[in-house]
Amino acid sequence: MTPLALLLTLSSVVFVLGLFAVLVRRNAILILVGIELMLNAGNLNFIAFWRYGPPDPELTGPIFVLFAIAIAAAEAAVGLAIILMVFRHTRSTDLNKLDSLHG
Amino acid sequence: MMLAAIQTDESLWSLEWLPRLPQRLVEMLLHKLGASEWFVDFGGLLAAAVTVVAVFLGAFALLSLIERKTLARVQNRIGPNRAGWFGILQPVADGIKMLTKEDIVPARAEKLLHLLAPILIGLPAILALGVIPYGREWTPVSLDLGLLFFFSIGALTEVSVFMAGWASGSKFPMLGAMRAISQMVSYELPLLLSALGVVMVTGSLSLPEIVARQEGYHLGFLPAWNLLTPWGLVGGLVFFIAALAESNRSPFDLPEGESEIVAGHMTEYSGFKYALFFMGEYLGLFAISGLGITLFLGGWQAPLPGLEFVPSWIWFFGKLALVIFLFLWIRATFPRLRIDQLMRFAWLCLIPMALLTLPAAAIWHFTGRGFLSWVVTVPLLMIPWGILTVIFNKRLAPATRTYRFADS
Amino acid sequence: MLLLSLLFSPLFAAVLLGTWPGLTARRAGMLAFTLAWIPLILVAMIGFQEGASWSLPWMPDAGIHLTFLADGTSSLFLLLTTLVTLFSLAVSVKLGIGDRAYFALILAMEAMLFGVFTARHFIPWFLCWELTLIPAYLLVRLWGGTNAPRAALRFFIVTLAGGVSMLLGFLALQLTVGTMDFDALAHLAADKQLASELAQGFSAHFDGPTSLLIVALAVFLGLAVKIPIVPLHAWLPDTYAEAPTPVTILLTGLLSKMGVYGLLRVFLPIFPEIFPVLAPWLAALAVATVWLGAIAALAQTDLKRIFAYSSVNHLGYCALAVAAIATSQGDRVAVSSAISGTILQAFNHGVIACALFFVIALLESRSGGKRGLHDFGGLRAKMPMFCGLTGIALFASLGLPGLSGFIGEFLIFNGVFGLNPWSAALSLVGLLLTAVFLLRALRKVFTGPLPERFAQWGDLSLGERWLFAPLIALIVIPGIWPQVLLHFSNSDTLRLLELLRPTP
Amino acid sequence: MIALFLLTILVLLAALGAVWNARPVHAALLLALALALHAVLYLMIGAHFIGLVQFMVYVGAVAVLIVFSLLITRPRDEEEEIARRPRTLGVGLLCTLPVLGVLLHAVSRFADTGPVATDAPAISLERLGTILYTTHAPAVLAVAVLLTAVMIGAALFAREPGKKSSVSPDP
Amino acid sequence: MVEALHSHLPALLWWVPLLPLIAGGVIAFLPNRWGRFASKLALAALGVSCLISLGALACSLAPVGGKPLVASAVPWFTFGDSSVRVGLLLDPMSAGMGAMVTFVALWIFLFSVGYMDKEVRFGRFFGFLSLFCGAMLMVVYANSLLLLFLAWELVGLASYLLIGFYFEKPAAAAAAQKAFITTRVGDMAFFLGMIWLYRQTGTLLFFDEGRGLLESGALASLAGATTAGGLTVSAAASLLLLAGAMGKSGQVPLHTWLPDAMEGPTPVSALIHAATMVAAGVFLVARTHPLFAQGGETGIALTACAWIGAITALYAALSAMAQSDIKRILAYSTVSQLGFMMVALGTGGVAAAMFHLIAHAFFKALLFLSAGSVIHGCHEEQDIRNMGGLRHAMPKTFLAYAIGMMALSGFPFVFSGFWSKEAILHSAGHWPGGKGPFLLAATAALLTAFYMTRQALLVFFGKPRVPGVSHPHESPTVMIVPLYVLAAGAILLSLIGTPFWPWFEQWLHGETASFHAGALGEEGAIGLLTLSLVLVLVGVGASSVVYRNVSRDSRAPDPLSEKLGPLWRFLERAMGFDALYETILIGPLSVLADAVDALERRVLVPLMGFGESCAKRCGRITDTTDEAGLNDGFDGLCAGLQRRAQSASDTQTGRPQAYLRSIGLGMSVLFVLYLWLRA
Repeated sequence: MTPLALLLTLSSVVFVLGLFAVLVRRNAILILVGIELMLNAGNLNFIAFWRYGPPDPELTGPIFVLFAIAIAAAEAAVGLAIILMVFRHTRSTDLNKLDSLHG
Repeated sequence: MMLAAIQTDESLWSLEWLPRLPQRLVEMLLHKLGASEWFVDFGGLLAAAVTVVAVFLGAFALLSLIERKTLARVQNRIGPNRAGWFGILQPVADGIKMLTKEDIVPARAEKLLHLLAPILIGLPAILALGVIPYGREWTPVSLDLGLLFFFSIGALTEVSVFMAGWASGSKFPMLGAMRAISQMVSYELPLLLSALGVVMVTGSLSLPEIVARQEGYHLGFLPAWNLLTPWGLVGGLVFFIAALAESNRSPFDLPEGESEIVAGHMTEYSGFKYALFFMGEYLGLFAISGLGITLFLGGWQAPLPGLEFVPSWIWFFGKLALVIFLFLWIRATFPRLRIDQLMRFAWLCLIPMALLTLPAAAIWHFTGRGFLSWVVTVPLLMIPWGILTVIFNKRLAPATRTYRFADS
Repeated sequence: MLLLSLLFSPLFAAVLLGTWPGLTARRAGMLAFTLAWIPLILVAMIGFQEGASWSLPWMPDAGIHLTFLADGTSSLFLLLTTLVTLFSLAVSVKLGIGDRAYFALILAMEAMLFGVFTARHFIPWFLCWELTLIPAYLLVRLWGGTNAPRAALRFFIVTLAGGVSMLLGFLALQLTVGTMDFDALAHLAADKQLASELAQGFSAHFDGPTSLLIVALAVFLGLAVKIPIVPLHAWLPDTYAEAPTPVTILLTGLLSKMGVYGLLRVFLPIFPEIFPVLAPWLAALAVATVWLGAIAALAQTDLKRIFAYSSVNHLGYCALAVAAIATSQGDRVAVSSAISGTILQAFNHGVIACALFFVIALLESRSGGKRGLHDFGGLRAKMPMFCGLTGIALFASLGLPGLSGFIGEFLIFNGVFGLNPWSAALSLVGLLLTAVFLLRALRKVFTGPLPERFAQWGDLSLGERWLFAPLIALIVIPGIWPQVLLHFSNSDTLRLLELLRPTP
Repeated sequence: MIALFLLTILVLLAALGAVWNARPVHAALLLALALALHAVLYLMIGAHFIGLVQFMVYVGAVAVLIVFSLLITRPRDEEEEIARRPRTLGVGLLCTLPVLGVLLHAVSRFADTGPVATDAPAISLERLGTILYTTHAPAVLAVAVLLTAVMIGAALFAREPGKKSSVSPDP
Repeated sequence: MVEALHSHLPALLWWVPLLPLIAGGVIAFLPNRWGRFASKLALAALGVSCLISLGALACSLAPVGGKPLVASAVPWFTFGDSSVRVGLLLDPMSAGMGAMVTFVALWIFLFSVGYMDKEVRFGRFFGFLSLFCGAMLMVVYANSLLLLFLAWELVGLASYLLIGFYFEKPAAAAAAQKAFITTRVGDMAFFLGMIWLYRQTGTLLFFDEGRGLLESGALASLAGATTAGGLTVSAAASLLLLAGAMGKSGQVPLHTWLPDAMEGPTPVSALIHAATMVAAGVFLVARTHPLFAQGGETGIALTACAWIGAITALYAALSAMAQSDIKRILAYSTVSQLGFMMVALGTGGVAAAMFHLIAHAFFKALLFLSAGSVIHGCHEEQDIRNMGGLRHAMPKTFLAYAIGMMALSGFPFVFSGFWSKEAILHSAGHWPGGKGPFLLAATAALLTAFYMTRQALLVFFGKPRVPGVSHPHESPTVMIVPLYVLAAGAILLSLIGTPFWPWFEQWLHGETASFHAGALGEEGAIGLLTLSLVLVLVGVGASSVVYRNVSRDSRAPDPLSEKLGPLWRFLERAMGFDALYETILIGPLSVLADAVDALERRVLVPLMGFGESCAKRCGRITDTTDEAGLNDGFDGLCAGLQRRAQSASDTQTGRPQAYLRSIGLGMSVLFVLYLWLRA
């Protein structure tokens, strides 16, 4: 069980947990939690491969992670702003209530 | 290997090594005991940590007394003088009072979080203290990402404040926590930006490196501290004000403003946990002012050329005392700011000035740090600062208060 | 080309009326009135041009062409149509009845009537015949009195039933003889081939004469309903009474003339062989119509129903004359006098009926809708001019010599006498009864003490006089100088004589 | 290697807690813990800078933001109870397990090929800075623009419609 | 001057009838304010036509020998290829008649100017009068039966308008209508006769260079043809024409309208119901006498004429005795005199009839006008029982009335009435068809004298019975002058009609006037003269005996009524003819009318409604089948489809998580597939 395999399994499990959270949770904010987890799982992969994968002088992995972190932060901010606006409008963050776009 | 390091230091007399003494002793001891290499390092680090905590706990106790004494003196009254000679034992009395008080936990509070919150308040402050270079010889943990470490640890305080506010269950702590968090978040930005200027000039994130860069003297008597450069002055002021807000002190002590929301997020705490909160706050104060000193006041550098002989950490602690006194002084004189004035001041005045220091520092650096650079950077900073003050004098002047009585 | 424009000018006017944006009732009326002058001018041109024809291939392979021909008598009837429509429009505008749809319908009906009076082929004739029904039905129903819907519906169904039977008759002709063109049929009938061909067609069921009789009866039924002849006239009084007065003017003035025209120009030339058999029955029915019309009128108290029955009475004479034409043995004078008598009587009755119903319209408009015989009295004191003009119209309807009514009657009776003196005598008594109920009406309305509620009634206004003047002229002039009308009908009477070539 | 193993266990537990916990605030805090542990993992592996940045950004900002929004919307706990009903659980698992199967299959086929436990190449700051600002300069600028846009956008979204954030103390 | 006139005569003759007609037409349009002008216009028009007719009379005086002086024919209208021509005829009869009509009408116009001056519709009255005169002249001068019929009806119309002049009074309006209807009954017969003649002979002109109706050719053909009833056409046609005459001249069955016609103003009664219109019937028979005579002396036509005349004469005389209204007495006397004329025509004496007609015109007009001035004087009082002793109050009127009364009742020798009546009795006496008419005529003559004396006594002699009547005043001169002119006419006419110098008779027959000194010598002439003298004297004596003490007050019953009792009331109601007509004619007619109307409403309309109802029923049937079968089936189909579609669309719940789950599933399936395929 090489550390790389360990890390990769960890990241897959975390990713799946995040996906599970997104699919199951009713509260929009907790869905964001799921998303954050999935993103972190992604970053973990990068770092794992950078660390245990073929040596990479250009540090593309870490740089990519940096960018991912920045964008994740931006995404969280915008997501929450939207959720708050929706909350102000419908007084609830329960995702099932926001189903007006239906067939 | 560590003893060798001690012996290389030529002047035992310079007491440079004094702060490192416990660490070295423990290492020697473990070494003697034949502990494995890393265990020895571990032990040494542990010792260093213990020394730092001890030093600053003492300072904390002292500071609580001094603060009350100075506030009293400013307000032309004596202050605590009952406990011991000139009130010197007042901290001990407070401590005993805190310990003996019954520790009440509200029924609706989250038991676990309620306990965890005070601990997490103190933790980041102590970790932060571990990184600051106190003397030429001694920085408990010297990291090449020291500054980054300091700020990321600082981020933990907001989570802990939230925990404290939310865990106590009732509305007032929650409101207090929300105010504190919004204040800290909005003041963290200018804090980082002003520090960035220094990082850009010194080219490294490690704190001892920054202090080292501030060695030497201009024109014979002016120490090469960052504060004495145009951008440094502005950056320093911004850092100093942001530091005040970051540690919830004086003009910015809105969260636990006694007259409004009782004790902010600490209302539901009593006894030892309450003391922990105070300790966390003061240690935070020490940490942030220590950082300020290392960044702008040249850390342990002597102010004048002739004074190198004095052990470096004395200079550090002197400057620290000076800064703390400044804090106390401000606390005694400035009235409390309202939340919207506070937020507005941060976003519309500090952040722009902080952003300005970056180009100014760049220009200053690339124009050879000489007289020419002064001539260019000073107007670059002064003009916007003038404009902002003009705008703010109009804006910030509090509008005449119109009293609305209930029956109208 | 002239005839084409004549046929379509009212239709175009109706469409224009329908689509003209933002047209109030009154302005619609004025517009309709001005537009109605165009057909009058066209008819005058046709009249002087002596005959205009126009045909349109409708189903060339089936040999059906929509042929229209305006000759002497038809131009007379066209003139009558334009005048009566113009007059009816003027009265509607004067009384403020109807809106843009009302005027459009009247103009549409006028166009259809032109079609009926000029069609020389069964298809266009029948089309226009049925299409006049629709506007008439709508006009009576929508703008009529209280139980107008029921009366209009009955009018519609009865006339339609007649139309259907006529259609069947002509279809039988089409199947056996192969054509529905009036002139062609007339020529066939003239040289006696019609009966034989019909016999071949229906050889399976009936022999020659009976098949001809059946076909003739079918066609006659359609026309009889329109004239109307006694048993089929029950729809007339209700419809005329319920319809608004200007529409009644149209109905009496024009629609009833369609029946007479049909008999004269369609039925007679096509079925000369069978007609002698049919004529006595027709004569008997005609006399019955005359008598019933007169007597029933006596029992009425509503002015409109009185004049409705008088129309039945007058048209009974026409029917009588037509019956006379067929059977007067070889007497050219009697036949020609009967023919011209019918045409004249039809034309004159159209004009007189117009005047009479205009009188009722005026009485109605002044008394706010009342038209009972007992509602009025002693009006002559307040309205001498109105009384004088009504008197002229009534006496013309009475058949007073010197006015247009007499000439038609003189010619008709001259022709009828040949048929058999007794029917002439009886119908003369009918004439006497007409005189009785008309004078009764005149006396009840105009003489006697003046009730105070009419105290403030003024005589005819200028507008009403200008409306009455042309009518009175059309009543007096033909009375004094009948040649004005006969000039048109003579040429056609001669042609009909050749066709009939009364059996030697 | 053992520390690594321990840390993965901790991270899994924290993530599981964040996903499955019925009380939203606890979930958020557990998320913060999970992210912190991630940061520690990065530090252990040797990516100090990224670890610290991760710690500062996620724990300092995102976690606080999430907690803050939870504070504002104060969702009732029982909604999450419903979410944890077996039926939704079954559905959720049904959808995610195959994905997990696929990922693990991919990992298993690939993992054993790579080199084992080489020492950690140090990330020197200068190296990172030069790469960042030379080859990836446009990307950095783009992210800068993105972040400012997000900041302004979020401020606009969160602003009460119609009310200007006036300084005057009127209510 | 006569030759000059002679050449223009045919054209000029047209103006005689047309002028009054035109005047009438113009006046109709004039507003009432122009009353005075209208009367002057009417008078002028009539004056001119009177001059022309006198001129025509002068021309016709020269004997032409049976052939009409002028017989013009103008084409009127053509129907088919045959045309109808009308024209005017001038022969002694029409000339005489025309002159009389215009002369008498002129003076009556003058009289009515005074009589009607208070009337508000003064102009209108003269319009109708001139319309009447024009029509009457057309009848007199007509050469075509059709034109005559046309004028005949116009005369009827004019009488209708004039009788109904005071239209406020319902009685006047009813009388006008009754007059028109009854005359129209006669007119219908006339019309039928005309048509028959026209069909038989093909022409309507009287004299048309040999082809005319009254010329031998046509007459022969008429006499030749026989109708179904065995009658010759000429007899049948003449009977019909006689019926027309009876209607217009008020003979027995159709006479009821004449007494009621008194509702009109007095000048109207004078002109129309004394002199002219009623005479038109007699004139018609006289004009078409050759047609009547086709059947020989005792032909059916002439016998009928005689007998009807005699019966009417007697009946009217009897009724006149019991009347109390001054004008109704004169009306019945007119009817009886017309009866006399019919008797004359029937018994062959056209000349006697014409002479009596002209004479009667003069003295009857005189009587009516004097009665008018009496009424005028007594402020519209018409009942003779309320009058009395007026001879002192109105001497001039009394004198004129006395002349008229004596002429009418046939005082000997001086008055034309005596000679004309004697001539009639003479011709009746010599009538081969039997003595019946002669006897009836004689008694009628007797009664005439009786009731005229009665009237004179009651009106003029004795003391005024009703004291309260405001003192009667004499009429103005404009009314008195015409009276005297007519009186002079009544007297002078006797000159031309005596047997000694029968100028009139010869003139009529176109012979030259010659003096018959030996007229008295003819058989029975003397006996006849004495008989008529005796009749007159007996009548006058009896009447003066019965009404000797005239001074009793008006409420007392009439002396004669005491003697006759119920007979008197029977006579007073003119033998109940009105009640008779009411029961046998008008009653059943209205019953029949209601029956027919009921038939119509109850039977025919529902019958026609039958078609309508069955149309509605089958409409309802098709509607239900259509609704149930087609529509519901189709709707069901659509609803099913819609339900399925709805369920399909439900999957799109709008919840993002649901979508994500499906994506997840889809992705995993794809991966598995991909892997399975790669392996």
